[in-house]
Amino acid sequence: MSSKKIGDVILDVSNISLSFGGVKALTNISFNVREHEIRAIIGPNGAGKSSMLNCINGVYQPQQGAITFRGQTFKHMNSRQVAEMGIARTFQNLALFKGMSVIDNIMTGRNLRIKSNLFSQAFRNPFGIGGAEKEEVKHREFVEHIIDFLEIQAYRKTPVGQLPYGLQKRVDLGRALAMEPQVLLLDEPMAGMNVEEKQDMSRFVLDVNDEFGTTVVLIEHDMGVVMDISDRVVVLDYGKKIGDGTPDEVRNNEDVISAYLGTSH
Amino acid sequence: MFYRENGQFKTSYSADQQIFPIAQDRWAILGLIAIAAIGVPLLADEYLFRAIFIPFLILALAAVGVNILVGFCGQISLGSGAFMAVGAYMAYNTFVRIDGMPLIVALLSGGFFATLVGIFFGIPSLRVKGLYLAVATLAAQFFCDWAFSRINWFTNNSTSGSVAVSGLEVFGLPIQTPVQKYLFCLSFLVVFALLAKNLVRSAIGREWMAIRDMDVAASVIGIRPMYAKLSAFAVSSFIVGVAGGLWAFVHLGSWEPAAFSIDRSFQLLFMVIIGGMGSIMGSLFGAAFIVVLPIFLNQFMPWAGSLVGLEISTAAVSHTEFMIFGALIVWFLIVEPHGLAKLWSIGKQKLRLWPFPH
Amino acid sequence: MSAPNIVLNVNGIEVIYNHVILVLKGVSLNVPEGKIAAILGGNGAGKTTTLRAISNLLKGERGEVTKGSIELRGERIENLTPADLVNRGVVQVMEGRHCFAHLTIEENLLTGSYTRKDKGEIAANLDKVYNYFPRLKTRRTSQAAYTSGGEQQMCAIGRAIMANPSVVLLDEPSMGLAPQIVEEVFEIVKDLNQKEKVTFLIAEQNTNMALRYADYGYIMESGRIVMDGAADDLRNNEDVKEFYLGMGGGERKSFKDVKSYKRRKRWLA
Amino acid sequence: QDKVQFFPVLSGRTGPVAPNATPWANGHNDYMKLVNVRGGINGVKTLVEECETAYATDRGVECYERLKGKHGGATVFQPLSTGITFALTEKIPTDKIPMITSGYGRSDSADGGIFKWNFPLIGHYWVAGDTVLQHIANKEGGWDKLKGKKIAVGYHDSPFGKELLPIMQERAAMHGFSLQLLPIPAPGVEQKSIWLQVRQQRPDFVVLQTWGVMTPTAIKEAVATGYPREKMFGTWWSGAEPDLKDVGAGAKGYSAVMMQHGAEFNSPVVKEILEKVHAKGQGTGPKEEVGSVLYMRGVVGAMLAVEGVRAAQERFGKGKVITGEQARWGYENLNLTQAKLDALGFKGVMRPVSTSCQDHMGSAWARVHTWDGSKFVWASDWLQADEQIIRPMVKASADKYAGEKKLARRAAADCQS
Amino acid sequence: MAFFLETLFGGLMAGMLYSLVALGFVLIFKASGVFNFAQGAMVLFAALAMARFSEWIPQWLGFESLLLANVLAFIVAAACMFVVAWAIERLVLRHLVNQEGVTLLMATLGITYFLDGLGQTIFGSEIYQINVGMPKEPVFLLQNTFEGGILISQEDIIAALVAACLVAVLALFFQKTSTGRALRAVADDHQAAQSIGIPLNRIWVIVWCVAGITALVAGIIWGSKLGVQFSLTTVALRALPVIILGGLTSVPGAIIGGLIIGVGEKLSEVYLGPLVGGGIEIWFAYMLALVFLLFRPQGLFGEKIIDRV
Ligand SMILES: Nc1ncnc2c1ncn2[C@@H]1O[C@H](COP(=O)(O)OP(=O)(O)OP(=O)(O)O)[C@@H](O)[C@H]1O
Ligand SMILES: Nc1ncnc2c1ncn2[C@@H]1O[C@H](COP(=O)(O)OP(=O)(O)OP(=O)(O)O)[C@@H](O)[C@H]1O
Ligand SMILES: [Mg+2]
Ligand SMILES: [Mg+2]
Repeated sequence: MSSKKIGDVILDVSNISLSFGGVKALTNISFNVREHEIRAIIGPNGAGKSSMLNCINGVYQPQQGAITFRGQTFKHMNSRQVAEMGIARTFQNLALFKGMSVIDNIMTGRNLRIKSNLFSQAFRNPFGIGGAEKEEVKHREFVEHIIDFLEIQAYRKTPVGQLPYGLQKRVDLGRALAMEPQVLLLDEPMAGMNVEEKQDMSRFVLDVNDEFGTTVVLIEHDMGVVMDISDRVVVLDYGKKIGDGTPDEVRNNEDVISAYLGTSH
Repeated sequence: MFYRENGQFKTSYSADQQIFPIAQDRWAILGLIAIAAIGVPLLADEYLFRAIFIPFLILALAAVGVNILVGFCGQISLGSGAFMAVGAYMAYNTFVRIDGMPLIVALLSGGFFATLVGIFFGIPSLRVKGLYLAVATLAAQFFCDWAFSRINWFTNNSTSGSVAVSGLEVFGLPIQTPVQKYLFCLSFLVVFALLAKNLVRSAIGREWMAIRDMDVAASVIGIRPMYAKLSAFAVSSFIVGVAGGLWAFVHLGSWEPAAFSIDRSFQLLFMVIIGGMGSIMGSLFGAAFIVVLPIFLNQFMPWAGSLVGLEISTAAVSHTEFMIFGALIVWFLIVEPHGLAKLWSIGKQKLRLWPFPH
Repeated sequence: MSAPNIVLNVNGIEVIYNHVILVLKGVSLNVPEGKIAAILGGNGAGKTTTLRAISNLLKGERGEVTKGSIELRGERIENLTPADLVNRGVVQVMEGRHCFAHLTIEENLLTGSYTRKDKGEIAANLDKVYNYFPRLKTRRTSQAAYTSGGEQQMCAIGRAIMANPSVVLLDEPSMGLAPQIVEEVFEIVKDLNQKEKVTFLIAEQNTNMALRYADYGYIMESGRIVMDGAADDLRNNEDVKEFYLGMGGGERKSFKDVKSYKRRKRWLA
Repeated sequence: QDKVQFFPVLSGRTGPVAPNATPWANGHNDYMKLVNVRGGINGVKTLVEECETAYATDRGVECYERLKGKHGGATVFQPLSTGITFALTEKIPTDKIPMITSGYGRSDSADGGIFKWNFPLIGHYWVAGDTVLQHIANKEGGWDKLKGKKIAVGYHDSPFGKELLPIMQERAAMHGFSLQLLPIPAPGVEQKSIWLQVRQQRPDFVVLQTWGVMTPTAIKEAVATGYPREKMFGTWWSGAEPDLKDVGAGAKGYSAVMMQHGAEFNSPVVKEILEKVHAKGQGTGPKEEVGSVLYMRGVVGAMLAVEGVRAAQERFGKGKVITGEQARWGYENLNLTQAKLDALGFKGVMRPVSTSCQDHMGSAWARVHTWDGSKFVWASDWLQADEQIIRPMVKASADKYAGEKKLARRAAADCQS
Repeated sequence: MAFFLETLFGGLMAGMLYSLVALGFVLIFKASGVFNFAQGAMVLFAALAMARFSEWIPQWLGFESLLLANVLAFIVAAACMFVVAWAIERLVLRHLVNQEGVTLLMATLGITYFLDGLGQTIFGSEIYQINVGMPKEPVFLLQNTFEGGILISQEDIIAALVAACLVAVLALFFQKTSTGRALRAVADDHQAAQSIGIPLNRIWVIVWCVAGITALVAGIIWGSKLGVQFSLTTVALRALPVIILGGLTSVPGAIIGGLIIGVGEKLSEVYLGPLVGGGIEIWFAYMLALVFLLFRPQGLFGEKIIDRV
């Protein structure tokens, strides 16, 4: 274990503030993420965790602050740029493409890498003229690896809307993985799962992190999971950062205990 | 018992990605095309061709186009009639203004101009969504209605505003008789349906569906809403425009803007919804339903009436036709809100389970 | 111990979605008056479907009960509308929150009391909910769609309480809630159960919590009940421990160390 | 088995023009019944079958296809819609079925040299336009009095409406009055801005070429904006009872030019229909409608259709069922003298009609009637459209059409066939 | 200047009439999330019922009084609209709980066909008259200021007043009652509303009824202006830009939207129309609405369209 090398800072968030009308979702938040680590964000409901991911992702534009990714600093980015740079994410409230099958959902994650244009796609054919078919097969192979990895082979062609919640979460993860991201943002990937499934999911996250060296930012409410698998933890409360450090440090932080963990942990 | 994919193993992804992965389906569809291309011309009479088959083929083509926009990309449009009109009038202008213009090129150029107009009227979709967009697309409808009846250039300065074409031919073959027209339209439909199917099962199709299902998530994985929406408008209005050209050139021969009125837009939307949003096959089902049903009712009722010794007046037939048509639409929606295509696939699924359900 | 009255009696129901997808394959369970029963089980086991079948919300999902019967205090309820059920005191908190996006939190809560008339009681009830969930009070004027996931979950539960129910069907109440809130929610459940004699049927993934608070548990897998028993018994069952509590061999395993292989579940043999 | 001659009817009993198109179909069918009571066309019974178009072109085309081959083949089509006429004009030459468009359709189709199968018998829009202007000029005391005047034309924004414009423009150029063109989008239930413009520009006269609900709405808006009804003139599609009944006294003074006949409650043919058809319980519509303006137009349409067949029988065999192609010859060689018309019961209703290979109209007479608050009264003598003006216009337009379609003028020999 | 005022006024009045139709759309959308394309058909149906019953009832009962005839006809027509609402709930909506917006929209199109057919079958398809004693002749204002004065149609003024009253009542209903709140809840989420005991069935009958009455009022006013005939359904198309401009969910929006559209289209037709050949008002209204939408995609007063991840 623990043989993995944590690298330099890959993502640096500095002094981010975000508010909606009167609601201050984030005030002056700074933290960083190092290459290859699993970074957890925890905090009570409404603390601003999801909003934080949305800022990194370009879904929300923070009023203040900057985000540095691999040395490039952005005031705010648009989602497309973020995706192109290699940041992928999953969503807290499932945001799958409900009408599409599992394969298609995951294939959308490959879209950025597909080069053939509209015409060659229209004229795609089994005879290999134009190259669209070949490209499609190439990406399909990649996606099949993900499907194998996530153990959802049996549901390949099921419309995702019909899958039970837990499997949908996996597909969501699969879609993000299909982007071959450098940084993976996970928003409560294990909500609504039982222990067994959480174990599976943890394993996926760890494997991704180990095998592909993907940096993971994870929001999760299950302290067991967070404490077990993350390397460092940021704690937010009412939009403010109240703790940052290794799981052990955080666990013993007075502020964190009173605001979030409660005495039972 | 016989309708199974059992024993059909796919050895490559390419095989798995075929349009019809099940062998029985492939044969069925080939058989269907063969019947359509060879059998029907031998059997059907002129009335069937002119009043049913040709309109069906053309409107099915248009419905395929509308389905790309509405069904696949989720942008409800009530402007399809307008794009048909653009296709028709621009094909007409290309055809009559340039000497020796081949018919197919004229039709495609109609499609091209429809694409431009489609993209233009698609721009609001970047801001406006859902029903607001639907109503906003009516702007295209009314604007085009107006432009083609007010601006004389489009009608080659015809005093009445009605235009006509004649002497259609392709590669030296005349498109005159019903059978010729039918085959001409059939080939358009087959080719375009295939191209459309290819698009929707490729990357661009996934982009459209992603935008339809969850646009924020789509943009997070790097899909540009602008490109996806406008390309859907472009492809859709191209196909719709070509269908408009066919409708005008092949079916009507002479037309005025009213041929592409708002009713046409609604009709196309009906086809897509009844047929099944997000299904190319569904567009054909929908078109068949909407084209054939009223005509059937219209002829069936007097006949049924005469069986029981009732003479039903034309007006009563017509009103009853409205009522039954409306009731059937509602009934189908209740039975299967996702359209005939879904009903079809459930049927197939049941067949696959048959005779041992569950 | 005298046998308590059975409020809910589900008897061998089968549910089919979309005419073809058979999801529940003969599920029977019953919930005694004034108790807390839990349905446990993995993803897709059919917990939500069971609850929907009871509260008659299947229709909107194009599902239907094709076999079996459901009784509320001896009365067959398959053909009642959800509104009738609410009038009889049965309220469901749906999975995935389902707050009214355009209404404010307070309006959301107030719609919960639609079936009630007395203004004073409603106001008192509202206070009670705000007491349970102080966080909601601070967000009372924001539109539900703009609140965080956890806040929405609280809102959904609070909304159900506003109907002053006698039976509550809770679908995954702990999902997305911070640990101490989860605890609070279950405390609220216990509180309502003990003080106001509200009966609960809870579908939960958080087995640990559920078995701690429930009196009785049903374990579901692939549309069938595979095991049931008093909560304490279940908690000590080896399989339950391993698969649902994550405590193979008595020790809680670290999520980091889970093996990639899995033991077959005994009841699937 | 009786011998039957099949007359298809494209009716418009539903939709936006139902109030106006229904009496037409009723009149047409009643007259056909009367012909049968009278013993048919030299013994050949007439048969009608309706198909509902709701005034929509595509449905019209479908109906045409449906009916053209039925009952031994259609004799002649009368689509009662300019849109459908345009569409069918492209189809009838191949199918060899003639089409009568009395008072509507393509004005240039009066030129039989190009339009072999079209018959705008007894009038088209240019005749209507010309006669209505004549009437205005007469009232003012001569064409020279129109100089400098302004005439607004409110027209149905479709080929139907626009077909009127060439004659108006021609006359405007000749006599130095100006035109204010006011297109009204169908169906025309909202016309406020049109009438605001009328009020602003204060034209001396308003001419309406409207159809269906558009007409009563126009008159009501005129009432609401205070435009004098005495200065409003309709063409023959814009001046029948359904248009004015609902406005009642408000429309008093409104006039419309009539294609020969108007409301003819006292004409012999109407009495005969009432007696031989309606009294037997065979009437198609309500009794009160028999003799009203649009009903009469249906009667006249049916009469022309039948008389063409009779003429064709003279050549191809008396008492025989005539094909469409043969009927065409009949319509091209109609010679309905006053005596013949009177004998058919059209005394005082119509003037003689005589067609030829070149002239597919055969008669260009019109009269003007005025609404007195509850019914129409004649307000002018017989007017005849000025052939000097119209004929060249027809020819020029027909030639343009022929040019576009690469058609040749019919040879003299073709006229004999 | 006088003419400008006249046009402006004409536009305001026309706009008010559009609002009346738009109101029906808004009600149903606000309360059930259904975009009710059948509103136009309902206007026609209601107007036909009103026109025919006011003619038939005196015949059946043998009296002359116009007032009494109108009152009775109004009651009977309102009852008809209630039956229609009830039937729509029973036969259509009840079976489409929790379906997507497009499906419901399509269903209302089906209803449109049905009502059009039914109305004409029962009541006939000629032009019928509604005579509720609306004054037809215009009045002239400010005759001393402007030559010829400013022409105003009395009929329009009365119509505008009626519309304004109706809106005020409905706005109060939505904002102040708990039923109003329940209606909005249903629009957001059918299933959730059901789960907390809001009886969808009753709610739907209520809104469709109210929309039916609104249609009846609109039908009477339009009908007495234009006569009652099939084409009345097309006034619905004139009202569509009004609702998207005002916002699909806003009762006051229907009014403001109506006024803007009314004025916009009349001014454009009168001042711009002649330059380009006329007949531009319909598309101009739509374009106007579209331009507004580009700045506020939810319409002027509509609820913000929420999408969050
Ligand atoms: N509307 C639907 N249409 C078709 N299939 C459905 C539908 N809803 C649920 N299912 C299927 O029914 C099965 C049971 O689903 P259900 O939601 O009841 O499971 P669950 O136990 O609640 O799971 P979870 O813990 O993930 O919520 C699943 O396999 C799911 O795919
Ligand atoms: N688009 C928005 N408009 C208005 N308020 C918002 C918006 N997005 C988030 N908020 C508010 O910002 C605060 C933080 O929300 P966020 O979703 O980030 O919380 P969270 O930490 O993810 O909570 P949870 O664990 O419950 O998911 C909440 O109070 C929420 O109501
Ligand atoms: Mg969150
Ligand atoms: Mg569930």
